[in-house]
Amino acid sequence: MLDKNGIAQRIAKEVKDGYYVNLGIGIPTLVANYVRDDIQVEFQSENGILGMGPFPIKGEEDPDLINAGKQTITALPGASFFDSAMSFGMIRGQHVDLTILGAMEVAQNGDIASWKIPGKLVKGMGGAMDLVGSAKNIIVAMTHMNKYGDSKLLKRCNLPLTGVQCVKTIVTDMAVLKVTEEGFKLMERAPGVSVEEIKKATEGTLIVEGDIPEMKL
Amino acid sequence: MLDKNGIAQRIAKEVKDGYYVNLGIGIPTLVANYVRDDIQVEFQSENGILGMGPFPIKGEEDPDLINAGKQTITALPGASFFDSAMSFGMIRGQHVDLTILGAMEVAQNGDIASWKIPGKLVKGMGGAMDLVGSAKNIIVAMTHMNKYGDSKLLKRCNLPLTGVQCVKTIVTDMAVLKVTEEGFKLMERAPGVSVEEIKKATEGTLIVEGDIPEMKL
Amino acid sequence: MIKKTVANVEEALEGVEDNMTLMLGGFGLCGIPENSIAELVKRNVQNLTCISNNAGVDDFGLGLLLKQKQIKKMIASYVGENAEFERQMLSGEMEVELTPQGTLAAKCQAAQQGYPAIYTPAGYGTEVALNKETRMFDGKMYVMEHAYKADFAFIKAWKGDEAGNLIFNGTARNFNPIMCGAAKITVVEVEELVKPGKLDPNQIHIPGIFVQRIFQGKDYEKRIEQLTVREA
Amino acid sequence: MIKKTVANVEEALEGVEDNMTLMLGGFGLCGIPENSIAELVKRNVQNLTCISNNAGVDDFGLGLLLKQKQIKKMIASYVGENAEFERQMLSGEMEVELTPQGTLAAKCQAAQQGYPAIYTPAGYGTEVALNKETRMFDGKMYVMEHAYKADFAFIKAWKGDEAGNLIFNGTARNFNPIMCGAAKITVVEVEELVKPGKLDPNQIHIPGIFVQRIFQGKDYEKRIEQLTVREA
Repeated sequence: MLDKNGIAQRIAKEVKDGYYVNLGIGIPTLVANYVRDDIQVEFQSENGILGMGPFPIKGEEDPDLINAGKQTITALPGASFFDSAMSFGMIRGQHVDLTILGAMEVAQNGDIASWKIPGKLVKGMGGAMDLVGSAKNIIVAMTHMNKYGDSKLLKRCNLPLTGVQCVKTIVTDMAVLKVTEEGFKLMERAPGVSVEEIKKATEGTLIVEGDIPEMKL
Repeated sequence: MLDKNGIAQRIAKEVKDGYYVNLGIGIPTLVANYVRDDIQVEFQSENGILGMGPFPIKGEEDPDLINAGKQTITALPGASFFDSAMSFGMIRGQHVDLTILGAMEVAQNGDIASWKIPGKLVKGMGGAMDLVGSAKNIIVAMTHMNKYGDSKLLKRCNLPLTGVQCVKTIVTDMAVLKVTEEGFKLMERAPGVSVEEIKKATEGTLIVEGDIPEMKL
Repeated sequence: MIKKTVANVEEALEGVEDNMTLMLGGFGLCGIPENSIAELVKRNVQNLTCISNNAGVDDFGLGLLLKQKQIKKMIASYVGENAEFERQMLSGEMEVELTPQGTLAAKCQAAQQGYPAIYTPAGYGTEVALNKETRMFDGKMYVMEHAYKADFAFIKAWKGDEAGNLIFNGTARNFNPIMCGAAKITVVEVEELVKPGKLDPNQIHIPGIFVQRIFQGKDYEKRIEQLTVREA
Repeated sequence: MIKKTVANVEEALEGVEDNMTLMLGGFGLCGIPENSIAELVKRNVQNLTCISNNAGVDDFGLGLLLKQKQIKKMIASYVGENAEFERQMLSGEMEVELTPQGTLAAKCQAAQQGYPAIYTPAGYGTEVALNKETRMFDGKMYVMEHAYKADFAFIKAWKGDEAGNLIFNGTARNFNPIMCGAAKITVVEVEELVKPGKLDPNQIHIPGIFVQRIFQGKDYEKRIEQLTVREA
């Protein structure tokens, strides 16, 4: 089983040379720490920056320079600032190559639920609906099961949707899976996790073809 | 009868304090010369400048600084440059208070034809359709009759339209007229021009109520 | 040049009344119109509809209006991190309309630019699209969203000149430029108000035509919501 | 940082082929991509559809492509001042689609920003709206216009950095920023190409994400179409 950093580390391998990437809050934010430094990548934060750098050194934080999680950040050489319409124009226009975000549930048709638990507090969708509605390539980073031990990879989502038929890849603490027309296709196992364990943890249709390799991190 | 400068001079009186004004090519361009200098006015040119100033002094022309007529211009203090989408956003969003443009024909319902003579060369509408489609207040500057002596103030336009039911005021070499539901309402006569002469020169319905004062320039 | 300066925040907010719809710039607490919000609190105008990406925190930003129960309806994309907001929403004292962030931005910009409506894929197939017109273009489904209408927009810029030309700083830009001119009256507070000609006309983010009133703000707190630092 | 620099105009135009649709920035002869146009002439690619506000003059700008009869179809708002253009249009050698200037701008920007279509009042009730969908919003009629699709966009900027960030100068900005990212491949020529970090990130007109290739242009003529001066 992977921890949060392990999931981030595995996802980082999906980040290719020349990619503009939008990272969601939580595990996705950690992905930046693991991207190879011999490739050219730029991070976009939807509140209005391209070329986002690491957190600032203490004392150098700037209240006018934050990311979509409201954290203080820095700007790298070659960065640019822009307004929120332009920012979502980049997203809607599919200029951003990859979106990595968390989820509460993913369905085997690629539907995603990530913003609302009815009857509980609603914090809002922020930019998630725009991101999943537009992105060419969406990777979901999440645990395979919720804290009650229920699968988060489902036949159909139970929670209100964030977007429909949009998720391409899911990286969990147990596996890497692709969304296909037939269901979740198991691509890789987390170190020490068996196919059987993944099957048990997956409520949706799981497609297992041939030997499933263990992830290389 | 007014000459071009006279028409421009009369129209200049319609330019009020605090107005953003778009001036078309030809007579409208001359309006800027006659606007009172004790009021605050800014000129917009739809290729992308607000706060347009006079033509440059010889030797100070800048190829990167032109107006919509492709003439070299200057920028006044407080000016700004912007792209064509933003420029027409100002126009479409009705932030520009007044549009002054030329026309080949105006109909008594406010239709305007100004861009095309079928069978003859078509130069294109440029920004005219956007301007007349959006502006809150449109003044047409033109001669009352064309070079063949035909009226340009018509019951219905014969030429292809630039916009429908949009012209509010027409200032010609003979008169000032308002477009009303009943027809062209005669407001003022040019110096030395009689109501009879205007009637004869107007093909559309002309409404004459009471004494028609002579223009004050 | 058309002068847009007003003497102070009191003059800037003249005409703000109960039941109005307000747009407020800012993302989180970054780039919020602190002076105008303080004046709205002072005037205690009631039954406001507020369009803003976030609703502040308990004791800052729009949270100050919430505390006084001045907001009847909140239109936002994210409202977490605010206990009083939560309370008023759950108790039904306040109506909340959640809108995807990009849709919110697009609806403001549409109002500014004179587009009556736009099409976005955001929210298609979700409850956000309920009772909204949807339409396919090139095999992809879109939701039609109408431009917002507001009475006042309250904007925070970094620098501005007397003609109303604005420059924003860093990610404090966010919703501020696109709300300018999206309301009947746009009120801008700036950290630095300069004479016309002092700003490079090539570097104006928002031309003064979209601004009705501008004033020099003061006492900016610029609170940081999530101070995050790394080891040197 | 993602590097977008290419060595020269030849490399910048790699992949341009017959029958393609091209967008070209500029208004009149102001802010046109002189180097790219020269290379298009040299390559003598045929049957092009060109989207550009104007069509140049007889011996400059797009007029150079017209002279070689490389343009099959021209989409523009204003095509005056060009005798060869006139000849080809009247003889039917070239197809011409006239589009209002603001609509042209909106259709480019829509492509850039991922809007499939927009609504504009421009052209309603005129022949421009023939066979187009129209619709009333708030009592006013609008025409639906679809986003443009193009293979290449050729852009002229003033300054740019290796990451593709762009700054335009004066009214040479015009259609250039809004065509960036509106085609599959956006090629930018700049008067001054600088290292990343040399441009203020707050003052970028177009972020590099909308640019695929950037190169240092040369030998700019920057011809003035209507030199107009006043007495000193």
